[in-house]
Amino acid sequence: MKKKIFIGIFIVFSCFSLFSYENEISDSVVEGSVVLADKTEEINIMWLFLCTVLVFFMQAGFSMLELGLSRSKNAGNIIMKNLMDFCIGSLVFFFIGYGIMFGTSVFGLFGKSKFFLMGSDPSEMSFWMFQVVFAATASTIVSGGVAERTKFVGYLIYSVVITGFIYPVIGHWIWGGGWLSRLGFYDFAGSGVVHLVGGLAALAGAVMIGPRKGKYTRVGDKIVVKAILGHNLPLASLGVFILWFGWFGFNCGSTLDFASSSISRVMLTTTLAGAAGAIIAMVITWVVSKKPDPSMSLNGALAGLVAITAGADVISPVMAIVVGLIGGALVVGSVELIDKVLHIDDPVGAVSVHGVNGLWGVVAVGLFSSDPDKLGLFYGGGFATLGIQLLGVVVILGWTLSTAFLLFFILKKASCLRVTEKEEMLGLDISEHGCESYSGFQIFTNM
Amino acid sequence: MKKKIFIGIFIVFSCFSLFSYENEISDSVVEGSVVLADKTEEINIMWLFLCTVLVFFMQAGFSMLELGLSRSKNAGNIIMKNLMDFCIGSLVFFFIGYGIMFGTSVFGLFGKSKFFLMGSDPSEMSFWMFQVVFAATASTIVSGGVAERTKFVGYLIYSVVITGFIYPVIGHWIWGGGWLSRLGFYDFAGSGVVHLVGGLAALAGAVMIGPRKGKYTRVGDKIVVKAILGHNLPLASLGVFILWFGWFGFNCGSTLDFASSSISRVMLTTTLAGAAGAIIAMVITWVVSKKPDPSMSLNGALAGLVAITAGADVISPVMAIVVGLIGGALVVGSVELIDKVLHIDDPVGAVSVHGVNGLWGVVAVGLFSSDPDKLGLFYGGGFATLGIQLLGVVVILGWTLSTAFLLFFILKKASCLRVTEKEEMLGLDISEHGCESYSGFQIFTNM
Amino acid sequence: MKKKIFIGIFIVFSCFSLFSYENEISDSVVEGSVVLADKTEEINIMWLFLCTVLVFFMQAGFSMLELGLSRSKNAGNIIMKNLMDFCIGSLVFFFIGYGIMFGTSVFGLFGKSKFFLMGSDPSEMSFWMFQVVFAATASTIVSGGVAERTKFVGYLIYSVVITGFIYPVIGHWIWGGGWLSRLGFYDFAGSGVVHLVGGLAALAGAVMIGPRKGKYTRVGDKIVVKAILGHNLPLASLGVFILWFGWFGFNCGSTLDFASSSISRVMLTTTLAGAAGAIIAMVITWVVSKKPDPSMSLNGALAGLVAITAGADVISPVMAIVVGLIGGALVVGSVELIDKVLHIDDPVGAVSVHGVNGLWGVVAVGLFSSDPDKLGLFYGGGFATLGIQLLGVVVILGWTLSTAFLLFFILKKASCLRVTEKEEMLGLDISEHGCESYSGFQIFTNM
Amino acid sequence: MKMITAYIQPYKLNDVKKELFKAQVFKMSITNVLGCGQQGGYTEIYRGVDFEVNLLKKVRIDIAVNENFLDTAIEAILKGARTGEIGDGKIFVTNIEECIRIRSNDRGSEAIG
Amino acid sequence: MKMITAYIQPYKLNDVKKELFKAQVFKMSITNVLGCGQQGGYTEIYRGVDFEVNLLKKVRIDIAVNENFLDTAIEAILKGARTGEIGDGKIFVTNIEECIRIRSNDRGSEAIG
Amino acid sequence: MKMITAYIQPYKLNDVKKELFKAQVFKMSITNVLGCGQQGGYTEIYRGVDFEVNLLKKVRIDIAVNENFLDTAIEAILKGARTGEIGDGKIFVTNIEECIRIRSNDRGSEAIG
Ligand SMILES: Nc1ncnc2c1ncn2[C@@H]1O[C@H](COP(=O)(O)OP(=O)(O)O)[C@@H](O)[C@H]1O
Ligand SMILES: Nc1ncnc2c1ncn2[C@@H]1O[C@H](COP(=O)(O)OP(=O)(O)O)[C@@H](O)[C@H]1O
Ligand SMILES: Nc1ncnc2c1ncn2[C@@H]1O[C@H](COP(=O)(O)OP(=O)(O)O)[C@@H](O)[C@H]1O
Repeated sequence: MKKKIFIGIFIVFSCFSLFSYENEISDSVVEGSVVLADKTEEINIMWLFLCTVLVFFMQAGFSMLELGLSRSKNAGNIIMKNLMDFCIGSLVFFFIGYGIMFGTSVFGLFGKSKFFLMGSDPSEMSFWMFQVVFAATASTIVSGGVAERTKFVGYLIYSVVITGFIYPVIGHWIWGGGWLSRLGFYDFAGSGVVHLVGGLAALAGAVMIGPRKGKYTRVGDKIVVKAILGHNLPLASLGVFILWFGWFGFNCGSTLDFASSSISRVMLTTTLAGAAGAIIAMVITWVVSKKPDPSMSLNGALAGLVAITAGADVISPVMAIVVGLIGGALVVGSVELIDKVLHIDDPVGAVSVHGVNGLWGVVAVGLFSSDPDKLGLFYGGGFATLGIQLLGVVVILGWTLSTAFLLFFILKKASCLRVTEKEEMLGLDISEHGCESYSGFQIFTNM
Repeated sequence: MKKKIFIGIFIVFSCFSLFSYENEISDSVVEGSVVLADKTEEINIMWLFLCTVLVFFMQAGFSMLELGLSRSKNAGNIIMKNLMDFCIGSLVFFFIGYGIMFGTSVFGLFGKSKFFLMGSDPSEMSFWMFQVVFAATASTIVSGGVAERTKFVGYLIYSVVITGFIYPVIGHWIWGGGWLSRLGFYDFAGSGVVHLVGGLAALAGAVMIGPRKGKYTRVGDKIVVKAILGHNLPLASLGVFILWFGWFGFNCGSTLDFASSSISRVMLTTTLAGAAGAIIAMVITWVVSKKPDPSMSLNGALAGLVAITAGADVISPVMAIVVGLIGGALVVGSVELIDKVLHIDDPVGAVSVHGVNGLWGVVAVGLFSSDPDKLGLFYGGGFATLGIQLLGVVVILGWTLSTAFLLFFILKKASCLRVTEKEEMLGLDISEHGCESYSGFQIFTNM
Repeated sequence: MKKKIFIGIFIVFSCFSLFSYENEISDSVVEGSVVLADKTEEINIMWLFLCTVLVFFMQAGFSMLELGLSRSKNAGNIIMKNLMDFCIGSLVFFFIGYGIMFGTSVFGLFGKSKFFLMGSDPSEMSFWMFQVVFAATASTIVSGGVAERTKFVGYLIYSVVITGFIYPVIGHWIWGGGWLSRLGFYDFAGSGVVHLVGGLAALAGAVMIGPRKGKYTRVGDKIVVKAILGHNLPLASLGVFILWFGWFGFNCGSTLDFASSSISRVMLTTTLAGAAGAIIAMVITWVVSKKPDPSMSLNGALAGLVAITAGADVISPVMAIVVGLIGGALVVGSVELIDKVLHIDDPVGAVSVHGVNGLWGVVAVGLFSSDPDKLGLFYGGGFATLGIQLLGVVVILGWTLSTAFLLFFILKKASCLRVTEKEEMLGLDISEHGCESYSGFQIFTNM
Repeated sequence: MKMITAYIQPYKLNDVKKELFKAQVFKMSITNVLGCGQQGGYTEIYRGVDFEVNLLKKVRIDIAVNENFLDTAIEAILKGARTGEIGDGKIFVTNIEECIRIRSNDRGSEAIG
Repeated sequence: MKMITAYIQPYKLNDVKKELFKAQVFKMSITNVLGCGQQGGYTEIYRGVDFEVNLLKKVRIDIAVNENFLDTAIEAILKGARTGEIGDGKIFVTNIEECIRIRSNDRGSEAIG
Repeated sequence: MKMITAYIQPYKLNDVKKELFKAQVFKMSITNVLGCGQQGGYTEIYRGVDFEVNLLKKVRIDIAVNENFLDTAIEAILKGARTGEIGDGKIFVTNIEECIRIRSNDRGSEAIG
């Protein structure tokens, strides 16, 4: 019996040990995976860091593009606008913008916490960084549309308002857990939130400020449209390359997760859409005006990139080419429409590139999405996805146009919007900043 | 007996539970390591993402370099070529190039699957992205060699053929599992596959198109060589910095594996070789022409970078300096040879930088490799490694020169290759693209 | 009994198997965590790779900034200086600099091993890469301060000495385990080690070389200060964007560890300080000279970035704004002081941006650090941290000024320092390098 | 034959050209120059230091005309260039002794137009 | 002493210089100008909008010569610059009343060369 | 009324302007030109190939003056521009037949200053 008892105890003990061991094992496994989880967060911060710096660099891209497509006498002003909308924008976004966009939601309308990034952990801080460069992108898009005639102080005020209010509110609705996102509206990396908002604000600005002197002249009862050439195509092209480079961060980073299986796909669709946009813009200008136009081809590339941004992770590579092709065609058409028919003076094509194609990008999700959760029209999803995407477009249009027009209207009333004719002729560099951008160079300025 | 049976059952049970538990454990461990493996793949995609965007940015570098070293009247054309060879190239590589290069091999000669990236998983997509920027690099190298006189349409056709056929086939042989790689030919990051191919195609192009008007003039029975100065050295230097920046992605990314122990070494050898190349080019021009020449020093840096590319992971840091020094010397010598003796007009030195040094880089592996599997001549490997490297050079020369000459010959016959003398004098910006690149600037163009 | 024995054996066996299994399990777990640890190192190399390439790219930023803020006739010389200080610097740092800085310490004064990176593993190589781009940064800062009048050969000698001796020694004291670091001196990413050293060397250089011809002219007994305008503001602004882009690598990479919890915070403080610096510089010039000055605002951004660099990980975001604001104000004030009162000619403001703000950044740690280990004055740390920081400043001042003045003094005696008046008037491009940087452009050079 | 050399404000060039075309004067050569005149220049501040810009951008127009076109051309320039403000510029008239069309070797007044 | 002022096609400058050197004329001053002439310009399209380029790049050469060199110099210019196509340019000759070499204060016809 | 056209070394412009101001000559027009003269140019090497720079940067100053100012202005230019080295430049004087101030339509010698 003793033996039996012994055996019994032994067995029980061994089972216990087995049991306790099981705990130990699973503990250590848990520990193992805890270690893993830890690294995951750090790696993710690294991922966001990488994408953030790429998107940050887009500021340089926008700056070079706008510089290149406008006249030399305003180059210093363009530099200041592009530098300052980031600098001011990032402080404003730190103080209030981020809180409105990502704070605890009040009825899905706006956020009400996280101002000054109070109580943020590293992950949140890296998320803020990623968001602030997006906000700055939305803001800087406008710069090109109102270039060469806007009072500097007016531009600064504008940039406070867009990064502190206009952008964060719509951003909250779509990305911050607000009502639109709850309805299922999908905007992966910001064709709508960033580009359409920026493009519409540029439209409002361009309309309220009016065209540059000499752009449209009435001859008899016909309005003659004059081309005002950009002064530095090499810089403009550099800008586009920088933007494309940054766009990889913009789109791929929007997964917010280095472990997302979409990253490769997003790179691929982004590349193909941009390429297709540039090619088609070149082809159209080639056919229409007999010569392939560099500045329009550059815009075409950007158009393709903007267009794929909303659906970069849910549109197939081949369809991304289609989206890009349409985007490139849209930019050529709408630049002509806006300039020759509507007589709105948009020096760099910001409205066409970001506005028109931002809109197209949002709609394209509704047409081409192959994601089972939100199938597009052409993938058998009927009008469900498309409908909500269109609703989103309407909402963005309504919100942005109303607030932006109001803003620019007030600025106009306050005489903060436009420089005098004389200052415009002299160039904003001298009149607004007392500087010369190309000291020594002999530059012929007869406009 | 009941007890015994009970005990027996208990033991069996406990053993079973032990067993099943073992399975569970090992499962969870396997699971654990599955999770681990998963992350590895994701991290690797991130690594390729990082290197891909760096290499992508090299497009801007090539563009700025070529712009800077050519005349202002052709700047817009250069922009278009550099934009379009990437855009068209990436579509072509998506449609067919990648399939030929990395599809299932047919007798080690070319691939026959993966067209349109059919059935690719995320890893393959990110691999495609990394490959497409390489293909675009090979393609864009030619642009500089044929600058300032090539018809735009001819250049576009060329870029379709190189990214769709010439490059993928040789790429298949060396990197796609084709016959050359099976023989043991080694080209780590593409001194041969990318640079030598690009440089040779540039040579074929430059020869077939002929020199720019005014470059070589016959005076009596002597040919007088005239220097045609580049118009924007600052942009050229920016281009070189961008290229070097991207080169880190080019070379380090070629490990294809973030966990490769070679990455640090590759960074180191890349840096040292580039530095050595620039220094020696400066020294030589200083000694020979009494003044250190900036544009040649810039080329020297690139020469060093090209030269180390094939063996960046198998050549020791000190030997990397030697390889860079020889590369820098080669570029100075071959620029003079090609220009003054052979009278081939290569505006940016593409043949010397990429061709001559691509060749040198491939050979350098055979001389300096300290990798036990392929010891170089100076490391006791005898002629084994060197022989196969030389064979590779011959193969690349044969393939690329024959296909590229044929291509440019056909283009010439089809009158798609060269603009008219008048167009050339007027500048390609106006004649081919109807644009002005530096509107307003007073530029003196007497050539 | 047989059964009992059998059972006993069975139990023992099962226990053994359990035991052995335990070992197996824990082995595989250990293995698992070994795999994990491995990956950590690889990921860290990837992290350093990322930050290294960003910092490398700052070379382009410095180059563009200096180019933009000086005259066109010296552009080629500036390109050469910026290219060569990296190329020569990296070889020198490979040969001796790194060894002095990070080799085995001799009494905490200098290192004495690791020359030629003897016996380095991948981690060390990646660390070297990260360090060499820092060394190159310190070196290149001087270029701007002595621009437009320095003999090229003198500059080359200077750059050998700073990367091979001046920088590594002070670097050893602070970052290489030398005596200052042992006292607790803190300089996170190099406001002191890199920027203050560079700025002070620039000061020594500018003083020893003397002002550019025409900068200060004596009229009666008054010295009239003339502004010499930079020739390319767009490139200068591009330079600043590139620098800022690289600065993220500079500061965040200084954690040296991707898993550091500081990375996000460092990004945040870096951004806010830079933004604040730019804004305040703009505001001050706006108030003082009635117009917001672009070149000064660009300097302001850099000033903010330099100022936060020493304490980016220990200063709170809100205090980072304060540090940036003071930095921006300091740069405006000190540029005027140095130019108008001290009559030291520093074409790009290198002394103010890097010297003055480097100093301020080091001191700011003593004031604003909220790190429990080194609380700043305003955080209840009393004078402990501040004191040691001030000591560090004194040491850096003493070391750098004495060695740099000596160096430039010797260069002057050896007639290697300054070009002749005629060469200066002609421009260094033609006189030193026999090149034209903007061939064809009509440039008006009357100074 | 006379050479009319006018220095005008750059931004008036288009207006002047328009007026000249109206007056049937189609040929001219244009140079950009820096002018120092009554307008006096202005002072700006670069990096905290004043710099005086006393060379202002001007455009120089050279028009060779036959005597009978001289007044019309001058009138056209005056009409196009005048704003009434300081800095409007000057017109100088000098004598041309010979004029040759390179293409055809035409000489004298028939070569001018 | 006469001043020869020639407006030529930019790409003909080298040829003209060569001819002038052959004719022993070594001194000249060159300016780049924008010309409006019979050539008429061309229309290009920038971002979908026509823009008329009616100011074409030309090069202006000023050569001061003594009377005895006048014809040789003009011949040389004609030889170097003529293509026979519209846009070849014009040559104008005016009188110079005084010429001074700054370096030596030489005056008159000996200062010219 | 006379037109003084001086070609000088670019870096002498400030000195010349200073001397002219001292001599009460405040109005002038400045063009940058490329000059070919006794100075001869220099040879540089670009990417291993010689290139001859025989067009040197010069500055052209045009000053319209009344006869009584002619000598003072010339003296001032000589004083400001002379270094005694080859390349100092030349001064040419031509006759002006008419001068008109665009702003006010003043004509003749009162319009000049
Ligand atoms: N005497 C002169 N000689 C040469 N150029 C002159 C002379 N007077 C005026 N100019 C040119 O005409 C321009 C306008 O002259 P300014 O005196 O400012 O005009 P206004 O007389 O209408 O005020 C000057 O900038 C200069 O280029
Ligand atoms: N009457 C003129 N006054 C001033 N410049 C002229 C005149 N006629 C011609 N030119 C200059 O000569 C250039 C060539 O003139 P153009 O009429 O095109 O040549 P062609 O007579 O050979 O066709 C013009 O672009 C212009 O610069
Ligand atoms: N005969 C001339 N015709 C036109 N320009 C001339 C003439 N002679 C000299 N110049 C101008 O004057 C500049 C200086 O002439 P140069 O002969 O070098 O001076 P110097 O006689 O003092 O040596 C030349 O570069 C050119 O621009």
